Amino acid sequence: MINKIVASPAEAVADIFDGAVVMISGFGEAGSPIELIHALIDQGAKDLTVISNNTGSGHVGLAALIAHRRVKKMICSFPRTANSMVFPELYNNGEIELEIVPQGTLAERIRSGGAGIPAFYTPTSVGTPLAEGKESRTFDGKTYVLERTIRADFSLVKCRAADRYGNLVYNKTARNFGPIMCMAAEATIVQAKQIVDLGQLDPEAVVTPGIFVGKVVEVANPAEESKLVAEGRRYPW
Amino acid sequence: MINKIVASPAEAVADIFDGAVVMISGFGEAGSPIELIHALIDQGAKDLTVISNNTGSGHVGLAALIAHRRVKKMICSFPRTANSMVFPELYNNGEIELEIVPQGTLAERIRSGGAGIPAFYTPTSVGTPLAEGKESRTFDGKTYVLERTIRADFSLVKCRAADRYGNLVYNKTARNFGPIMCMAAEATIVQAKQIVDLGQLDPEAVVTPGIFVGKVVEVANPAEESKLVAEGRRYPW
Amino acid sequence: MVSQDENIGWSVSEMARNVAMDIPNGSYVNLGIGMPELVATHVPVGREVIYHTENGLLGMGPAPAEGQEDSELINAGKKYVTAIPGACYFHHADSFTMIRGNHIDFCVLGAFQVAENGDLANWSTGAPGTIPAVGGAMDLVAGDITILVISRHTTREGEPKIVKKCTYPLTGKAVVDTIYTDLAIIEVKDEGLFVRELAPGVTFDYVQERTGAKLHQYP
Amino acid sequence: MVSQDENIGWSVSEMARNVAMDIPNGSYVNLGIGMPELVATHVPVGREVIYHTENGLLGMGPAPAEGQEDSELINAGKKYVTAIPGACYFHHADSFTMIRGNHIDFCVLGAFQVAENGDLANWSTGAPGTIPAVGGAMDLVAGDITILVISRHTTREGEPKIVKKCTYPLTGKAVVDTIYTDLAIIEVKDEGLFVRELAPGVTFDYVQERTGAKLHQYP
Repeated sequence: MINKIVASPAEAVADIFDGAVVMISGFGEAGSPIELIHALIDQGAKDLTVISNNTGSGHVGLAALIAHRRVKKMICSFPRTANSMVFPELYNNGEIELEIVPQGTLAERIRSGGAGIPAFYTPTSVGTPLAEGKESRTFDGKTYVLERTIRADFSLVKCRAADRYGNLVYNKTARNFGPIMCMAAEATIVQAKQIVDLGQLDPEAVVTPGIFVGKVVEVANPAEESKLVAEGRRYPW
Repeated sequence: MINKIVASPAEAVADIFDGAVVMISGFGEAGSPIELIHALIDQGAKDLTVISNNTGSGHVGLAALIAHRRVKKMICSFPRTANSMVFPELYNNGEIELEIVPQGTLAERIRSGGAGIPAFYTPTSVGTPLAEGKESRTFDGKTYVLERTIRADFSLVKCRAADRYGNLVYNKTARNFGPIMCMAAEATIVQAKQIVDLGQLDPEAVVTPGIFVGKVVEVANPAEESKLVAEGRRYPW
Repeated sequence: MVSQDENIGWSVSEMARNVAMDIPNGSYVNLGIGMPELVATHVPVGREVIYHTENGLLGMGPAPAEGQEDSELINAGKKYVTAIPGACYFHHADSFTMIRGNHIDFCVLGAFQVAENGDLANWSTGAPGTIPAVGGAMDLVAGDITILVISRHTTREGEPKIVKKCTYPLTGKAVVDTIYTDLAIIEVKDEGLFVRELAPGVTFDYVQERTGAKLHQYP
Repeated sequence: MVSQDENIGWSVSEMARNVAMDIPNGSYVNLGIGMPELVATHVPVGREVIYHTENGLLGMGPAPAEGQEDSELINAGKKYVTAIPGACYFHHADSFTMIRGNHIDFCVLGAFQVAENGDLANWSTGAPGTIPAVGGAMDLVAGDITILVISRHTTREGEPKIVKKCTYPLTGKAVVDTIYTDLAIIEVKDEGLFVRELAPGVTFDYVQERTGAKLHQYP
């Protein structure tokens, strides 16, 4: 029998090793797998390279992981937001590396990583500082830059519902990077608000086929990052 | 108001011009927009380049379009099936051109056409006759070939249900090339088994967002190609 | 630097209306964060425009009523939004396919600087000590989407934002189509910048004095 | 050409069972058209294996009961199939992502020829007058999916199908992992072809005589 369901976030993230490359879903707090990130803080893996659109806010979730000096390098499109203070401080102190990638290029690099495409050409960033040092090429009179794929050892993803095969559906704009990050990691670890019986998900509406998923843990009442930040909470509490 | 719904297949295909590049959805008969193809035969456009996984069967649908000498060139992965006689005959007589493309490369070239990606590298076909003459390159010790995108002037696609914005859902394995062909054409023309009111399609389960669709026509009872072939039918009847 | 009378020119709301009037029925539109968001409230009755937000929603509606906020239904500026009937959700790679693949018709953006050839700088001042953060800015201008810039004509300090050559790091080269400021509507053509419309009471020379590049008048 | 006793070796059903025994619980498997399809019926009780068909279905079930056929629910061979609970549908680009991106664990294919270095020819005989038709064959072997070939050991004419170098056009270079024939199970290693198992009553020399490349025995 195939059963990808595990009992706890701690069990789900147990295999993440020092130096691992980890993708973390979410656009701001929407879709950020906060309980998996907290379990990863407890677990202790360090020297991580984290690929995520932002760098978290306050002192919970991804920001807390960074605050605990577990992240060697961030690859993201937008490292600062209204309530992000941890990353800016470490970055300005030279304590964390940053690779800044245009958001659509980041998405496409991740998707190509899952699709067995090692490199592709894109018009994004041509003529800007972010294209410096990149190979460029003209097709049909227009210039494009060559972008390499990104893959990860692990992806941490949040979704609305999952079954034991690892089929996933998401909730509204919390879908964002989840489906492509599931595709691009050696091992994808998912927290689902609900685990349902096989056959309960409409086969026409599954967003992430189970083949892209390794482990699923149910987190029925995930914390809301913005509320924790508003309350001034810090992880671990 | 936005209303992409048109009254008839004839109206839907009215703009297709001589020499146009036309993508046609379907894997065998599943997903083949047979009423749109028949309307295109009636409409008369010729010298078409058709991109479709197969070449049709019997003397209906895509095979009938080819039989009427409207297709100058086929781009496909598998031009012969059990009941395809039209294409083989024309091909062997030198009356139609053929570009043969591995199925996954065909899908990715179409998808990249819709995504603004002009070219990508893929491992498929390396070391085979289909890679001859193609640029190749090594990334991380593995060899890949460079593949260019494909775009079309028109896509003809079949789906299960649509709304007036052009949002689409499909039926089972008839989905196949439909969603990516919708993305890769200047004008996408869709036949839907059912047109539903706005808001009737679950926003989490829409497969093709309406932005990729130009015109929709309801064909409530589409013909089944295999039945027509079994009956020996020929279009036009 | 030439000072600008605060009582002269269009209000922000009028600037947004000017942009909205140029967006035809049936358009797919991506609105940048800040001033561009105001455009949505000025679309004339009878026109149906569909808003795309790059974090995965086509058919974005207005802000929710108080108490109806959903932390998993936000826009690219991470503000709470709603979804209209006929909306749909998708993942980030599909979302940027709509952008890079030129399926979006119009993108309305703010600007630090626009150059006379249409170069846009709107993501970084390049000041030392700032953390680079590009988001989707470069993707939005990379395709052939019509790029509408909405911006005050000058900076708070009175420096021109429309310039001969951008001094800030570029977002994209030769990408801007039309600029909507408080003083004028200016089109970027191969031949240079052309003033299409002047705000009431504003003269061509008044605008030219506050612009760092040569302006042209239509014959 | 060495004739082969028709009563010697494994039956097709036994060949399919040999393949099935090598596919562990939880595997994602793509089965080629023809003989490979038989593998599904030989998976041991207690193992759950999920079948992928490249035309957009993960969780393919057996053929439908008569009268239950659905022309929009077919496999890559365009035969009617069913979908199991927990199945899902997707489009062709996503489907080949599963293949090219190495998410599928095993692919079971037929062959015209397999070379001693693992080269596979299974899409075209290259004969003049034939129409080239590749389908998904080259995609299936392009990634690092484990490729299992199931094939009679020799052609109907008694020619070896396992050869030093393929004479037919290649599907992929150095891609085959294991070959399951009616006579033997043969593994493709960097050092050459190694016989892992012989059919009952078949000797190593008997297999070697009917093979166009050198076979090795495990020590």
